[in-house]
Amino acid sequence: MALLEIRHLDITFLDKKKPQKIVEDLHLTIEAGDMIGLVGESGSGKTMSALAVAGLLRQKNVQISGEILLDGKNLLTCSPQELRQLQGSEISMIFQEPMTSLNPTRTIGWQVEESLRLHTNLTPEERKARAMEALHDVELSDAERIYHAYPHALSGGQRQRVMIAAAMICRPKLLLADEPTTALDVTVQKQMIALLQKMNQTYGTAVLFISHDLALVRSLCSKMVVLQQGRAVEAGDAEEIFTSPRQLYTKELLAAVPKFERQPCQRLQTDAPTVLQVSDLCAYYPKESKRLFQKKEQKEVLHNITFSIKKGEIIGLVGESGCGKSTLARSILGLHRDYIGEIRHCTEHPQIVFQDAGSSLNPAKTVDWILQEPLRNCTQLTPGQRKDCVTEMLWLVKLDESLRSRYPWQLSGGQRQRVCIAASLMLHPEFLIADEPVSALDVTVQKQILALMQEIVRETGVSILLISHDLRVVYQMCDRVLVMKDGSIVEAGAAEEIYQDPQHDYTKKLLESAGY
Amino acid sequence: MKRQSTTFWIGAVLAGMVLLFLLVGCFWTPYDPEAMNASMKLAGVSSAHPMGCDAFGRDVLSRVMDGGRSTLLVAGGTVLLGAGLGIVIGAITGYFGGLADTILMRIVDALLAFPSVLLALVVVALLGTGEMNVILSLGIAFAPSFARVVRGEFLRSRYLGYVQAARLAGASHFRILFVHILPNIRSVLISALLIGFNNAVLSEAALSYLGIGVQPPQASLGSMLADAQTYLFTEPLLCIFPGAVLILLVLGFGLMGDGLRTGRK
Amino acid sequence: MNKATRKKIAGLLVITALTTALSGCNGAGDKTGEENSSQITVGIAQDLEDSLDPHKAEAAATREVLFNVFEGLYKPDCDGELIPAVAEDYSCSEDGLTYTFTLREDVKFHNGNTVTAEDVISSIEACADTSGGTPLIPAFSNITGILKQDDRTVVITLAERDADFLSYIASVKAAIMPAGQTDADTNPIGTGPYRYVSRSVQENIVMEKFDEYWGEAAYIENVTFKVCADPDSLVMNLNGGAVDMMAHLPVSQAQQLSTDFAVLEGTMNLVQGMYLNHDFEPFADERVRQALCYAVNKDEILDIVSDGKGEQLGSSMFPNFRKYYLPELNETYSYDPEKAKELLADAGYADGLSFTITVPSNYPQHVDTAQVVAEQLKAVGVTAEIEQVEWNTWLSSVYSERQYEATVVGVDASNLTATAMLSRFCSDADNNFINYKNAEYDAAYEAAQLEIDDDAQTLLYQECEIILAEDAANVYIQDLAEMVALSNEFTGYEFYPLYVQDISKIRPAEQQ
Amino acid sequence: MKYAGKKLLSMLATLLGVSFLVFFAFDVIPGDPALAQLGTNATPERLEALREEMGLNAPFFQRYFQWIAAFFTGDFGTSYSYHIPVGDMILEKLPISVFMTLMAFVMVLVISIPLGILSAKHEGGKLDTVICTVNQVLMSVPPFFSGMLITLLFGIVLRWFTPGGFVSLEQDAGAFFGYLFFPALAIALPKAAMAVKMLRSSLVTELGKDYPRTAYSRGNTKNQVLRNHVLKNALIPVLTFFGMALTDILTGSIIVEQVFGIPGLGRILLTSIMNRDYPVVEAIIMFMAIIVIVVNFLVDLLYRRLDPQINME
Repeated sequence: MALLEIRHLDITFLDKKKPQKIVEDLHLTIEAGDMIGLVGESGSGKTMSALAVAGLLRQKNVQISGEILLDGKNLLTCSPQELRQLQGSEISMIFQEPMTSLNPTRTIGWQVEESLRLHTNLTPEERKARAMEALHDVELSDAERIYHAYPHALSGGQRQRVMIAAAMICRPKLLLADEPTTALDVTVQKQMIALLQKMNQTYGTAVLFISHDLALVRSLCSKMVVLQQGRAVEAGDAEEIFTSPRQLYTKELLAAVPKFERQPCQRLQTDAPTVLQVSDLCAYYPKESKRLFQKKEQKEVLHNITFSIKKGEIIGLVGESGCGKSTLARSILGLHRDYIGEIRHCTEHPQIVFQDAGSSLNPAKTVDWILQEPLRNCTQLTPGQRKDCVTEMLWLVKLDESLRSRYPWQLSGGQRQRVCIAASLMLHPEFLIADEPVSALDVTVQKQILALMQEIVRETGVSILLISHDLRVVYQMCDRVLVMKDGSIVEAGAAEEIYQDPQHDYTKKLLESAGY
Repeated sequence: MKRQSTTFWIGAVLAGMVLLFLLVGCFWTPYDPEAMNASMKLAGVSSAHPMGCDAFGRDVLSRVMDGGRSTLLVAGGTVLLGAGLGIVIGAITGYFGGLADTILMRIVDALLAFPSVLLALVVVALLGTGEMNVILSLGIAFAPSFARVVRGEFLRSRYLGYVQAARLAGASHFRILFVHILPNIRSVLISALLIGFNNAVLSEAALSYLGIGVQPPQASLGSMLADAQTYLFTEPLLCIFPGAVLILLVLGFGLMGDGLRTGRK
Repeated sequence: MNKATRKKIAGLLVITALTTALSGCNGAGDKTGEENSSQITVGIAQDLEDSLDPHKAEAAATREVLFNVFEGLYKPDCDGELIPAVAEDYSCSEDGLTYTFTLREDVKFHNGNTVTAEDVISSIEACADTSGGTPLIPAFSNITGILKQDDRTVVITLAERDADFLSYIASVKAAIMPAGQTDADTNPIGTGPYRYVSRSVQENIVMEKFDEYWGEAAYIENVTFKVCADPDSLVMNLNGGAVDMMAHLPVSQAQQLSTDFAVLEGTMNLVQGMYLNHDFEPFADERVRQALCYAVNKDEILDIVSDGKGEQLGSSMFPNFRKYYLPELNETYSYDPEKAKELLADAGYADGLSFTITVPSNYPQHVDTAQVVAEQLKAVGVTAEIEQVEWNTWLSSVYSERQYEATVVGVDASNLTATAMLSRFCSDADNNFINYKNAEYDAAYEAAQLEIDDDAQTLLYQECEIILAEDAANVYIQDLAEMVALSNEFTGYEFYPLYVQDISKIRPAEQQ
Repeated sequence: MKYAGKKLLSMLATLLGVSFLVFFAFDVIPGDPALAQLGTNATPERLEALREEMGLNAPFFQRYFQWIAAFFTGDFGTSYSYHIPVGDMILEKLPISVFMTLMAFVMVLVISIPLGILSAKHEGGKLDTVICTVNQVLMSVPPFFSGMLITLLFGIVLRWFTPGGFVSLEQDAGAFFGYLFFPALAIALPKAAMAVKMLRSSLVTELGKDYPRTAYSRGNTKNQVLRNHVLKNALIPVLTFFGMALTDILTGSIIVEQVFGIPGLGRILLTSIMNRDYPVVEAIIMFMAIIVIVVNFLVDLLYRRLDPQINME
């Protein structure tokens, strides 16, 4: 008998007027010890399916039909008590965002032990021993400190390890992993995959691995299921699907995955004017001083950064979280003023496109208002002229005219990022910074946005400093690349050269983790 | 934004009805609200006087209509002034932080401990009595609590993406504070305004006790309630009518605020 | 309370139900039932925010309470007659300049000491001390010598004859206190029927019966004067049983009392009126003042403010001053709005007149009266705006600085002399807060002061009253009705023509 | 510790500021303690003599600095009207205000936390609707109105307590607390209603986050999630409100003291303002300012305790 068998699973959201079918007729079988990938874009129903299996969708407004059998027991019809006995002990789940998925006000130890507290009769001492063991298991050094720490004190990778330790502490038969690596740096991603494999092999835990990243699934899972709008469109051997997809959608999906490919390099005229020159930039953050009248100490977070951008150029800035990418961007934008060195550019209002388009748009204002705002502040245009400018810009970023009266929360993620790009271009800056502009987006949308950016560079001659952790995106887009580590640029040069022949160890490690 | 919850509409209907009632009172009341009639002293409810008469034989309906208007003016003015000051202080302290924050918040602390009665006496001593001066003194007294609420919201907002985006769009700090952030904290503000409104009605009545509120014979809901307290046993209706108008008004606004908040998740 | 009642309450108020469980700790219960009647709680509207030293205490409310603790050589009785107290007798010389007091034998202070001539002398001297300008009792500036003749005899000599001298001696202010006492502010020691026990600010003042009192002993052992500051919750306090007796109740509140209380009626012994500042230009004109008098309908005021209770007045004297009171003056200006309009037109105010009535907000009766007056004046084209001020502002801007146009207050007498009511209207009097200047009046008043013969003096004082009435010095309204609520468990309350509460006469009802 | 030092300094500054404002206020408003004492018996000479005796004729700043110097050496002066040392006077009334405030505050907590949780647990359900509606109504009823109703119901109709029958702590502790229960309730109701509303919305927000889902996935019941996971997080934003409620109750209890005839600090403050008895007013206000500051400080500390992220910054 299979460990988990999903038959005819239908999930319907009974929202307001129209019921919305999220998952339709899903079949899935997981044998003990299997690793299975569930692939699809956002809204494809992959997370919902996992939540249904974990028993987390028992809500009034959700209707679930079909069968989910764990060891022959139907999880959809069993009593809440029975279900709770399985949760955490037989089925565990880890989530995409390790930060928000951990309780910020409880210690790590408390959270790791929770399943033991709920499902076993161990004494506190025994629980702690088990928790320490679990923390060691997920290769966390300094487990004692982490045991007593709070989530915010840990890095993203550490948090996800903690999540895995907590999920595995009762040795469940099935682990549901919902995009566990998406929010992490590439090097950490790789470690996490290895860790899941280890868990699978050591404890025989079956893993249902949910991801939008086909390459990742391929490297981890033996089998995979591709979901499109709630329906399984293709299922079978992972390698086989990856190499010879049968369905059109799978093909599209595969095509959209950024690869280490690029158009033949459009050679820039070397005499193009420089639009941004950063020389010997050192930036500081204040350190909390201990005593009352003590002078504030400072911590140097950027060390002697020097680079320049020429007109019409896209430069990639690569580095892991915490390396100082954002501080660099903020210094250039004038949002962080505590620096020495020189930043020279002739743009009056340097602009940025943020990663999180949702929060960078004022929720209380319409698209039209948001786009007009820079013009209102920095130009003398009449309202009529401003409207025209907005119309023009909407056309440029390929947004429908009808969206201008919408509020940000009424837009999709891709549309929001287009609005952000439009807003940053309203004043026709000579360069703009794009801080992880596509990492929160689905691959197909990602592809569209990247294409749009390239088109905009061609049409307007704007220069872009593209900050990304995704080396493939940078490779596709950029003429030159800067590699940053711990506040310093460790390597800089033309994209081709760096990718073909990395000099610095760190660059090599990055490329290796990214599977180049 | 387009569709509000039913709570909002129930509130809107309630508040609207009371407001309409008070609006009519601005132009027409069944009797002169100050006209006394010894023979009608404490007269009960009748068709001629739907809400009866008070201890001076004055028509309560007319006084509720007239007093509701002055209460609305004073309490409304108080919360607007208090909220206005509070928003400015809270916005500056929350958004800029640093020394301005430290100094202004200490002043707010000081004002919180400073009795509003003394403040009102000072205002009256300097400027004399009258509705405007009641608004002024209560407005100042109410500012600190608004400032605290608003400060927290601005503190939270100052690191949000859209605020940074606004700065890069060339918006001045002033514009960021009041055009970009302010509309986003309205739900918090609305409930603070409502609570403030109710407190203002009370404080006005309390000041009337001391002779520094709305001056008689001008009615206000608060002073009518206070006067009616004497007759609680024999003429309970005297406090029911002004009380009901007050409660309905605040309840109406309260439901509207609630509906606004839940109408959009 | 049984379960059924609890359920009912829950139905009444949802939130109440949530708290019933918590209220189990409540043990206050019904207090009055178990108490013995040898204890009485007397409500006072205002705490004695004052020194408890009777010489220094200025507020009428303080003297009202201290009356039970202190006595002078003489003291007033409920008819306004002066009766011997610490002194058992006195004699006055022919020329009226030498008073010889014979002290009562064995009068004890509350601290157990016997009153000596030295105590009497130091007390009178303290009141007559001129080192701070005016003496504590201004009339005592007249004293030229206080001598101890023997252990039981004290002789006081005056510079000028003063027919009212004994009245001053009999006031609480001239109380006899132990010589050399330094803590009189907080530890009053007197000779009265009650002994001071303790006080708690804004809460109460406790007294107990003084067993060694020289005179008729009080009936009730323990007296608590309890501060009931909020006039609007007074009725609840009375009906709820926290207070057994309360004086100075407004009529409206007295009517709300349950049958557990007897409501005794009297008058407050003050002259309520709309006092006019004669320096305010329109009021310098006699016609304007008369017009105001004609325009005010006292019947209606009494009807509205106090259900017709109280005594209408026409001059600065109230009925309990039987000797001086002239009831006919009340008719000087009967309600006549037409005449008022005519007079106003004559005076040049045909198009109307407007002024502000400043009222102390802590006196609801005056505020109410002001409201009715303002409404009545509308009918004759006079616009009177009301401005309430708190008491100290009134004292400062109206009474001391005389910065006002009109004010509605009650003026009372600090002792049983005509002077107390009439001296303030002399042109140069310190307390002439209405800026009244009338040579005719000054002459009449001075003549009265100099007159030796009692009957002739009374006539002259009455002359003063007539001048005030006819000149329409102020718009005289009424002597307010005084309501005293007394629990049915007690009896024996007596009204005084002065502002005092004599608790020693009150006794439990069953001892009748 | 730097934090404490900073707090102490700003506290001193606040106290100086408040005391100066109060002094200044008394300089502006009409009347003075001498006139207040003499009343209608005041004559210019006597007034002058008394002013001299009270030291009121000294220049403003001299008086202020004398007072402040005395205050910080522990000498609060003597009440102008009562002739009692101010320290004794306040000390005697302190238990009343403190206990009433604490009782009201405890009631706010005891009522609001369970109801807030209950309401959030059944969000959108019938119980939630009932609680929210009652809440909205309670928030709309002015506190002195509810005070009147409570007096009427419990005092006159049910006779559970004697209106105006306040008993001091020394006399009878049981009766003292029994009496204070009702005014405390009148103060607590609207505040508790507000707290329920805030706590509910905070809980609902927290429930919508990711970590409760993690907790469910480990087999927690809804109650366990609410109690062990969400409550602590949801209390953090409500903490400021609780702190403000505490200081509000203390500084704003005058009206309820009036309705229930309680001789607390609020009433003394009011009458002392009316009597221009500024040593008393100053001392009470300084005391309240200290309480406000200390409560804010405690809220801050609690904040740091509850929210481990703050300690990092």
